[in-house]
Amino acid sequence: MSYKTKIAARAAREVRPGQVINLGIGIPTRIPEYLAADMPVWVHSENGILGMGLRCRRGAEDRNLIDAGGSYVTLVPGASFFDSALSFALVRGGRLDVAFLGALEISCTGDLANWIIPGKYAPGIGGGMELAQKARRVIVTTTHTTREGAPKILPQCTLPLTAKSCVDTIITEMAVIDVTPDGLRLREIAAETDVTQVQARTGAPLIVPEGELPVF
Amino acid sequence: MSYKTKIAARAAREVRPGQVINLGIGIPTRIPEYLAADMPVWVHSENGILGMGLRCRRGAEDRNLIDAGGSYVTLVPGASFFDSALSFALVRGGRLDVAFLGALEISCTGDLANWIIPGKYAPGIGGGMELAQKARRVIVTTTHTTREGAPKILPQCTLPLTAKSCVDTIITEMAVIDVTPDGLRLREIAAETDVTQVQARTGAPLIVPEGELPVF
Amino acid sequence: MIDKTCVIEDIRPHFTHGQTVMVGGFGVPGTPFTLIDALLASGASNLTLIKNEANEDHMGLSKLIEARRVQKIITSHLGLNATVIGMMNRGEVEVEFYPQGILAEKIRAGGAGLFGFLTDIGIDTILRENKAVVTIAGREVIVEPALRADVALIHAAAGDRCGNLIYERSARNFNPVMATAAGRVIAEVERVVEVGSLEPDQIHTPGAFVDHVVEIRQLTAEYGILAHHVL
Amino acid sequence: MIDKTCVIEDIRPHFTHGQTVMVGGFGVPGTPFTLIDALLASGASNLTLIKNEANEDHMGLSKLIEARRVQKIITSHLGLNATVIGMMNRGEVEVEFYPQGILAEKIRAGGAGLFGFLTDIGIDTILRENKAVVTIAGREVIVEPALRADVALIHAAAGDRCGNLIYERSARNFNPVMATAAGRVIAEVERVVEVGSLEPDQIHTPGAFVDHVVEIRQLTAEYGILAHHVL
Repeated sequence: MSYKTKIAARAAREVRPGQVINLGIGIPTRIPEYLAADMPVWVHSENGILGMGLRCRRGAEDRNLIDAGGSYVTLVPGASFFDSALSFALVRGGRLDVAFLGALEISCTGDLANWIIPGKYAPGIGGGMELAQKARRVIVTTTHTTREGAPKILPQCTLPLTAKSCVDTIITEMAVIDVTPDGLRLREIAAETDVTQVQARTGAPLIVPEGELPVF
Repeated sequence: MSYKTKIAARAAREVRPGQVINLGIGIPTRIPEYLAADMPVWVHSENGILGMGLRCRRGAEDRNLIDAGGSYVTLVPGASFFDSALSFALVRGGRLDVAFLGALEISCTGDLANWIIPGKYAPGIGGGMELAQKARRVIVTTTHTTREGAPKILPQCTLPLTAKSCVDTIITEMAVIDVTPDGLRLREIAAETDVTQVQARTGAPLIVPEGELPVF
Repeated sequence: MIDKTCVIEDIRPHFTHGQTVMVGGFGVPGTPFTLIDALLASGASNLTLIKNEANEDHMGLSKLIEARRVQKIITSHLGLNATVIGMMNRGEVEVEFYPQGILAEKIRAGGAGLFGFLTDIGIDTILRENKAVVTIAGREVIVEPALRADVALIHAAAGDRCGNLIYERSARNFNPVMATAAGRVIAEVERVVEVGSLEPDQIHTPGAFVDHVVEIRQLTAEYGILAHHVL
Repeated sequence: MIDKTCVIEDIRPHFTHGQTVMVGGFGVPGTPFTLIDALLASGASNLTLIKNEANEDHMGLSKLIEARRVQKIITSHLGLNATVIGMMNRGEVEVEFYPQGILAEKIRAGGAGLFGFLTDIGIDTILRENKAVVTIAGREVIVEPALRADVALIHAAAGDRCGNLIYERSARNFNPVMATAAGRVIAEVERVVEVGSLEPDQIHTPGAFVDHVVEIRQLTAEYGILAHHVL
C-alpha cells in the first residue's frame, strides 16, 4: 500500500455520518474510495457542488461536471449546484464540517502553511485559505516529512501561513496526531513504525498517551 | 378624471420601451393601466419579482404571487423570481431604470422626504430609500399640495430625508417639473391650470421655458 | 442518508427564552405560520425577532408580538400592522428598522460568514446617526454589521429528506438568505419529496444549510388569500 | 419585448482598449470561449481581466494573456497554467490574487451596489499586508473593496430573448455573480429559447442584468472533455 493510499484510507475513518466535507487536491480526493458505500456524507466542491460521488469512470464524463481540481466527477442523489458566492457562504458560514487539506508545514499550535514557497511556488490562493480558516474541523493529510526527509511538523511554520491555529488533526503515513491546547498529541500510529521513529521525524514534541497506542 | 388617475396616466408616458421600472405604493401602482398594451416594460417588485403584469382579477389570485404592497398580481411572459438580496442587488447595482415614488416633500434640489412625519407617522423604511437613492431615474408622483393645500415642493425639506438630490422629475395633477442643475423647470402643465396657479402652489421658484408649454 | 424530516412536536425543544429568531416571508407568501405557531406554543419569551415585516394584525409574527413574547423586532416596515405600530409607539416592543435590501444584505452577510459591509444607503439621512462611518473610494459609507440568529424559521414549497428546498413565486423573498444565517435552520414545507426527485440545478437552498424539515399538516386559512388585498 | 439576441459580430464594437473584463467559468465549465475569441479578435489590449483562473495553457483566457493583450489579471489560482505562471514570474503580466470565495464576494458586492465588505479571511496571513484593517465586534477584519467591470462575459446553457439565463451543473460557478457586476453584460448561450419557455422559479439570472445574448454557433473542442483530466 502506497503512502498516499494509507493516508487516504485512514483519513476516511474520520468521517462521521451526515457530515459535509471538502476534499483538497491530492491525497484527500482519494478519501471517498475508502468510505463505506452506505456512509451518508455530503462532499462539497468549491466550484459549486454539494453531493459529489466518486470520480467519473472513463467514457461517462459530463463536460459540465468537474470538481475544483478539474477531475470529472459523479453525483449522489440529493446533490445540488450553486454559484461561487453561495459555495463559500457555506464554508465561511459554518456549514462545512470537515476540510481535508494538504500541507507544506504544520506548527505545533495548528498553524498551516500550504500555498507559497517564496521564490519557488506561488500559483495563487484558491479556496484553501477559506477552507482552512472556516471549516469546523481541519484534518491535514500529508506525508510525514518532505521528499528530502525534513519534518513537516514544526515548532512554528517558516513559510507564509494559510491560516493560524486551524489544524485539528494531522494524518500521515506514520501517525494520527491531534493538535490540542497542550500540544501535539499522538492518537494512533502506523503498524510499520514506532513512537521513537515518529518523534524522530517530527519537528515538535509529541505527547504520547499512556498505554498502548491504537495501530492503523 | 380624479387627480390620481391623471397623475398615473401622465406618469405612464415617461416609460420607455425595455425599461426596468419599480412602482411605489399608491399612485404608481396604477401606472401599468395606462401603458400601451404592447409597451415592452419590466416591472420589478421588491419582494423578488421581475415581470409583473396588471393586478390580478378577482377570483384568479395566486396566494404566492403578491407585489410589495400586498396586492395580488399577474406575470408577463419572461418573468422571473429571486430572493430579497438579489432583488435589491438589481436596484443598488444600477439595473433599475426608473422608480416611481410618492412624496411628502420634495426640495428644489431634488431631495425627497417620504417616510417619516416625526411623532405622527414612522412605520419603517421599506424598500423606498434604496429605490430613491439608486434608481437611474426617480420620478415622484404626488398631489401638488397637501390635503391642507400647503405646497409639497419646497426650497428645502423640513421632514427627515429619504434620499438627497435623488428626484429627477415631479409629476402632479398640475404639472410635470424636472429637477435640473439650475432649479425646478416646468416641462408640462395640466389643461385645467396655468403657470401662475402652479407657481402659487409651489414653494420654490419654477423656471418657465419660453414659448408655449405642452399641456396634459 | 440522514433523514432530516420530523414532526412539529420535535421542534418545540429548540425554542428557548431570549433567543434571536429569523423568520422568512414577505407578507403571507413565505411566512412559516406553522413554525410561528409552534414557537408561540413553546412559551419562549424575551425573543428578538428578525423579519421583513410583522405580518398583518393578529397574523403570523404579530401573534408573538401581541402575546408579549417579543423584546425586540429587527425589521424593515410595519406599515400594514397598526397593532404592532401602536405597541412600538407605546414602548411595548423595541423596533430596529433597516432599509429592506440592507436588512436582506445584513442577513446574507451573516450567512456568508462576513462581519459586515459598506453601503452608502442612508448616508445623507438620519440613518447615519449612531452608525460607524468610514471613507472608501472617496465616499463616506456606513459600516453595517452582519446579522445572524440562533434559529431561522423557513417556509418552502417542497423539501426533500436531506433538506434541499425549493420556493415558489414571491414566497421565496427572505427565505433563502435566512436559511444560511442561523445556528439552527428549521424549514416547514408544503410537501416532502424523496431524495433525488428535485433537479440539482433547480434547488434553491442546498440541504447542508437546513437542520430540520417539517411537513405542514394542513395549509390553514392564514396561508390563503387575504380578502382585503383582492381587487 | 426588446430582443436582446444578436450575432457575435455585433459584440466586437463593445470591446475597447484598457477595459476591465470579467469572465465567468471555473475550468472549462462555464467559460465563454466564443466570447473570449471575439475579445481576442477585436484586438483590444491593455485589458484587466477578472476570472477565477486563467484556464489551462493555450485555452480560453490564457489565449488573451499569451497574446500580450492583458496588463493585469485579478484571479484566485493559476495552478493549472504553467504558461501564465511563467509570464507572471517574468513580470510580463501583473497578477492580483484573492482567496476564491473572497473574489466571488468582491464581485457580488460590486453587483449588489455595495462599496465593500469586512472579512477575517487572511487576517493572520501576509494577505493583510497593504490592506485596510478595521475592528468590528472586537475582531480585526480586512476591508475588501467591491469589484465591478466594464464588461462581463458569461456562459449559460440557455437564454431567452429577454436575457433570462439558466446554467447547467458546475458550469454555474462565477457566472451568476459576474452577470450582476458589469456595465455591459454579454452572455453566450448554448441555445436561445423563446420568452416564456423558462420557468420563472428556475431562472438563475433575471434578464434585467443581461444586455446581449449570443447563441454559440458550434460547441468547439474547447468546450469538450479534457483528456488529461479523465480517469
